[in-house]
Amino acid sequence: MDYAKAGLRREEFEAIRSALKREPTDCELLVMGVMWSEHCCYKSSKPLLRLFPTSGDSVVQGPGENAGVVAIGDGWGAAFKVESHNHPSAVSPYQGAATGVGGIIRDILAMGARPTASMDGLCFGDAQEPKTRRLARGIVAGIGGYGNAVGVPTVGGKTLYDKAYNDNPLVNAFSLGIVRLDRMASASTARPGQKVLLLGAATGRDGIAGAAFASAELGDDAKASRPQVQIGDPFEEKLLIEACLELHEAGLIVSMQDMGAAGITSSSSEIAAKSGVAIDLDLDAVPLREGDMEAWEILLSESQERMLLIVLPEKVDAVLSQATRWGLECAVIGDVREGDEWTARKDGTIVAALPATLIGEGCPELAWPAREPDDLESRWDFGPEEMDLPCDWAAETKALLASSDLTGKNWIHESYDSMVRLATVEGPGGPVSVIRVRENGRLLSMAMETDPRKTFLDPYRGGAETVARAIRALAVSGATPLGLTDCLNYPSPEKADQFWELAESVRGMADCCRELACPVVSGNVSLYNETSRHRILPTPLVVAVGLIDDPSELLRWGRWAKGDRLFLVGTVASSLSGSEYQQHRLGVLRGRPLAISFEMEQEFVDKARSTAHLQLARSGRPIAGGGLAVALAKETHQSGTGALVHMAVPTRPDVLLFGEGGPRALYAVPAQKLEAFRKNWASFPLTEIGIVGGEALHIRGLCSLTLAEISQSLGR
Amino acid sequence: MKVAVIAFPGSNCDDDVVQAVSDVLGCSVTKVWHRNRLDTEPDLIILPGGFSYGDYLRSGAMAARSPIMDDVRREVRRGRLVLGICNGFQVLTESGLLPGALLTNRHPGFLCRPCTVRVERTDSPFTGTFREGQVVNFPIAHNEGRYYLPPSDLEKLEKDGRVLFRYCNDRGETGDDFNPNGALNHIAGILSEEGNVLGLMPHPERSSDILLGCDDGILFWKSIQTWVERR
Amino acid sequence: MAVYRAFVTITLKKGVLDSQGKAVASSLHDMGYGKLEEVRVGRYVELALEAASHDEALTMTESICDDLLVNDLIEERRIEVVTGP
Amino acid sequence: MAVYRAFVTITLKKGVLDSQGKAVASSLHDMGYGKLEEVRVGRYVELALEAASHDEALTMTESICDDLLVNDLIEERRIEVVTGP
Ligand SMILES: Nc1ncnc2c1ncn2[C@@H]1O[C@H](COP(=O)(O)OP(=O)(O)O)[C@@H](O)[C@H]1O
Ligand SMILES: [Mg+2]
Repeated sequence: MDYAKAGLRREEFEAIRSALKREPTDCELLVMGVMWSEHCCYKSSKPLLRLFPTSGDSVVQGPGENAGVVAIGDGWGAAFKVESHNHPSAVSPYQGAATGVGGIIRDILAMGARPTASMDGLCFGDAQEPKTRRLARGIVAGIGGYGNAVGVPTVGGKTLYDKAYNDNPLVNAFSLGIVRLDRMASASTARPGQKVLLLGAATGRDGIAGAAFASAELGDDAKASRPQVQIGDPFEEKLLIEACLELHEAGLIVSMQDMGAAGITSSSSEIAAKSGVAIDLDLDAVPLREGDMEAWEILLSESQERMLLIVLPEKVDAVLSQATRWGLECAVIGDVREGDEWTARKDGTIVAALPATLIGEGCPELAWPAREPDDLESRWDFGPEEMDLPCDWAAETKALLASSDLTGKNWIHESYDSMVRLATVEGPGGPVSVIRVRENGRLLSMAMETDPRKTFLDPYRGGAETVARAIRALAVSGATPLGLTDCLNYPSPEKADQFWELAESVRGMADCCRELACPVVSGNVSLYNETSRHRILPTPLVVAVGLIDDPSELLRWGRWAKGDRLFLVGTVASSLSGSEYQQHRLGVLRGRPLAISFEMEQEFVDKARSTAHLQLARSGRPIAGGGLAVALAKETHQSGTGALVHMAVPTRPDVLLFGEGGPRALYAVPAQKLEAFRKNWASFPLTEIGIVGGEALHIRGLCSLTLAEISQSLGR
Repeated sequence: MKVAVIAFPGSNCDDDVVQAVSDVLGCSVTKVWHRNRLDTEPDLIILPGGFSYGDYLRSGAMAARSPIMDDVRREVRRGRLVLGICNGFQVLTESGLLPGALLTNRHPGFLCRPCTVRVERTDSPFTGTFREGQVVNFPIAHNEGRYYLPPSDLEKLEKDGRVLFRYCNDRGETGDDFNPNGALNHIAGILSEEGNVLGLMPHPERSSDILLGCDDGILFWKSIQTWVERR
Repeated sequence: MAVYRAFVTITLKKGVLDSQGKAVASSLHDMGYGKLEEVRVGRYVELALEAASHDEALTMTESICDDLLVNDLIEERRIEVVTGP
Repeated sequence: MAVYRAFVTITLKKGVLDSQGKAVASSLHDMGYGKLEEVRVGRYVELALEAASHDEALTMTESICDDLLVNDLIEERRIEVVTGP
């Protein structure tokens, strides 16, 4: 077989040949082709991922396992990760999104954690396109269809629309689970003499070589990618979750591994490599859905709802009988031996024999050339004076509120079960999602953010701003950041300017993570999100997870009460570059986003946290998309009361109302806390901007919006 | 008081119900796997929400045919209380323990949100501590919640006063705008003829802890406890 | 004993509002299918079963429908049985 | 213009996991139907549409399937068209 047919480059093929000191078999070539695809081995992004800080006081498990783990107190940990399912969702929206949810849940499960909360990050094409509506409906239905049935609440997410995603919608699935730190599962605990078991669904032909497929640009005729779609069965997954947790709790398994991309091959070779052992697989023992499958098909099948277990020989019977109790198939499919080889046998003959470390870690890294885009300076060429001031501020604000990125997401999150498991303290629709950890009485605050427009305009600043946004949101809610997971969604890295954007934005993210002490503990990379017509904007998405020790230290939002004073903390003059307002009003993407000041960010984080902990405010909301105006409108709407806003306008009113960027928040402070609140924020930019009360949001000199008008614009 | 929660494969509110009931009432709540039999003598049996058997074919259909439902029938005949929440309600109609059927929502698609319902009577085992006409918030989360019964049977159900909860707005008014799924007569929960079986689409267990937003469900659990202890 | 194949089509009874059918119809209208008058959505089940005769296969299918596949209160069925796997 | 009725049966392609069928089969087995060999669950859609001819009705149904009803990646369809409402 030709190595190129297996998806390998010449130098990769040579690397395999020289490691083996012989010609690889066809089966081995196919296996290596998938395992050395971008999706599985990160060959283009590995050098960049090294920029991320990955350790910190709370980090128990950094990148390298199925999910990262941070300590959350009293011997408990939170395992979390975000993963992309972009390409499958583009081809088959329902199934692609559903299996994305299923896959990330199994990653959490593989850490021995009970999956407790999910979130989804969605980027759709132009909202006016019928194709976008169809894709969006299918994707949302798939996420709900799977997540609801497995009983893991979807507690929040992020959705944005931009024509850049017309051909490549993005589906990033995040999940978090709770684990006792002394009971964490790991891929590095297998020892010679133990057995390899396969638990869950029978293996079929679905999704074969899906990983390779996720690493290539989508062909213009997506239907041609037919056989690579995976089908999910949330019912089976629910049983699998319960069975695995029970087996793990009972001490019946040594190690477990989810089967995602490249199925049996990746899960077993990963365990072999990480544990420093050899694994022999007997493919004849694998329960099949179709009898006539070839060895490589069995090895690479991405049939869903399967887990690989490593079990002590004397515990095998107990595991098999537990599996039967749950109605799940389970079979012994191999042995753990001394050595470092990974072998697969079928019909008595060896079809593949490769060094385990070669499979997972041997792929030569690719160093794509990076070059600053020629048009970078012209991207920055924008001044607010290019925009006329609106003559009707009320109409302008209402139109912005009604724009698809900011509102109208109820149809999405109401189709998700956000409350199952009785842990959801703050569900979808707020700046952060908050769950209660019943095991130790604390709260976890989670913020998902992405800002592709600013990242496109200035990748470094945009990357940093994305991370900062998530951390600011945590801080305003009262949480201390513990760690962060990221999904890097980009077009092809093989074009120098696109690789530069990737590299610069990762640098911005990494710097921000380091400066604000929020280490990266897990993540995922999805490249080649482009077709001949469109390429996506550089879209790094992050979820930051923070801890609130006591529920009384949570500061909520949308809780204004009459007489509260309103404060804007942070600068009054942020920027319209890459803002929702600019997009909405001019439909252009130009200008240079604000530079980030890490000292100021850190000061903001500290002061926001003490505001929450000392209960100095009644309501607090970070200012993000849509700027101050949108923050005011959302607070008005949720609080069910208006306000009189009167402030000096030292800059253009549109910059004041709609500008974005930098550490900023809107607080409502009750009279008896005014002094303490001011003292807390001394030395930080602080502006008193109004007082709560009345039936309208009245911004003196500019506009007045009734509660009804606001609700209507927000589409609820 | 002894409570048993039956878990079918695919149930996913079983742990929630166990947690809410034991937190609120401090009583012993046991989870019973569907393959085991119901041999203790619980005062209350709960069929929890979720997606039993994946909700494949028709929601609740396969769970309704599992052997443990014979035990549930036996306990119903003996006058024990049985509560089916959401998917549990669907199991009860499918098994014939309650009349009617729960059809795909008027606007097809899963719907999860806070929801106000009106307590129609307070002389049932499940509602003794409410005020008549009281409006409570029990969240909903379902795709098949549209209660249906042929017209003549529906009339009889109403005449017998077996509608216990009705969807309404926060002032207690009923109307199509406040009916999330198109249920006939805005029905959210009904009683069996003997009054000891309740099927309820909304989730009182999701409304049993103020930290999670609402605790109207506490009154519901207390009603049951009071009734059981009085007997 | 021979193998038979039974095809069961299950639809909502007339008089029971078919919300899925209505939703599909309205989607199709939005997509420009103006000449569509009605859509009804149902279920289709295919069974392979062993029986001594065509009649036995039919009886068995009827009873499977009664016992599980069909809810008589709201649904009606149509059964077709053919010989062969 | 006349009214036609189209009956569409949609099933999963061979080789695609039929989780519904699996669950139904195992329930039926538990209920004592031992002679059941296979169950496959699909969807059934009935359309009433206006068309100039039988052929046009068929073409329209095909295109409705392509556009909305059927996911070609995993499903296959069978269409039957008859005259009359
Ligand atoms: N963008 C990223 N940032 C940090 N860690 C990453 C990133 N992408 C991947 N990783 C880490 O690399 C490892 C392999 O990732 P992946 O192949 O997605 O894992 P899995 O096979 O468990 O799905 C994981 O530990 C993951 O957390
Ligand atoms: Mg994994």
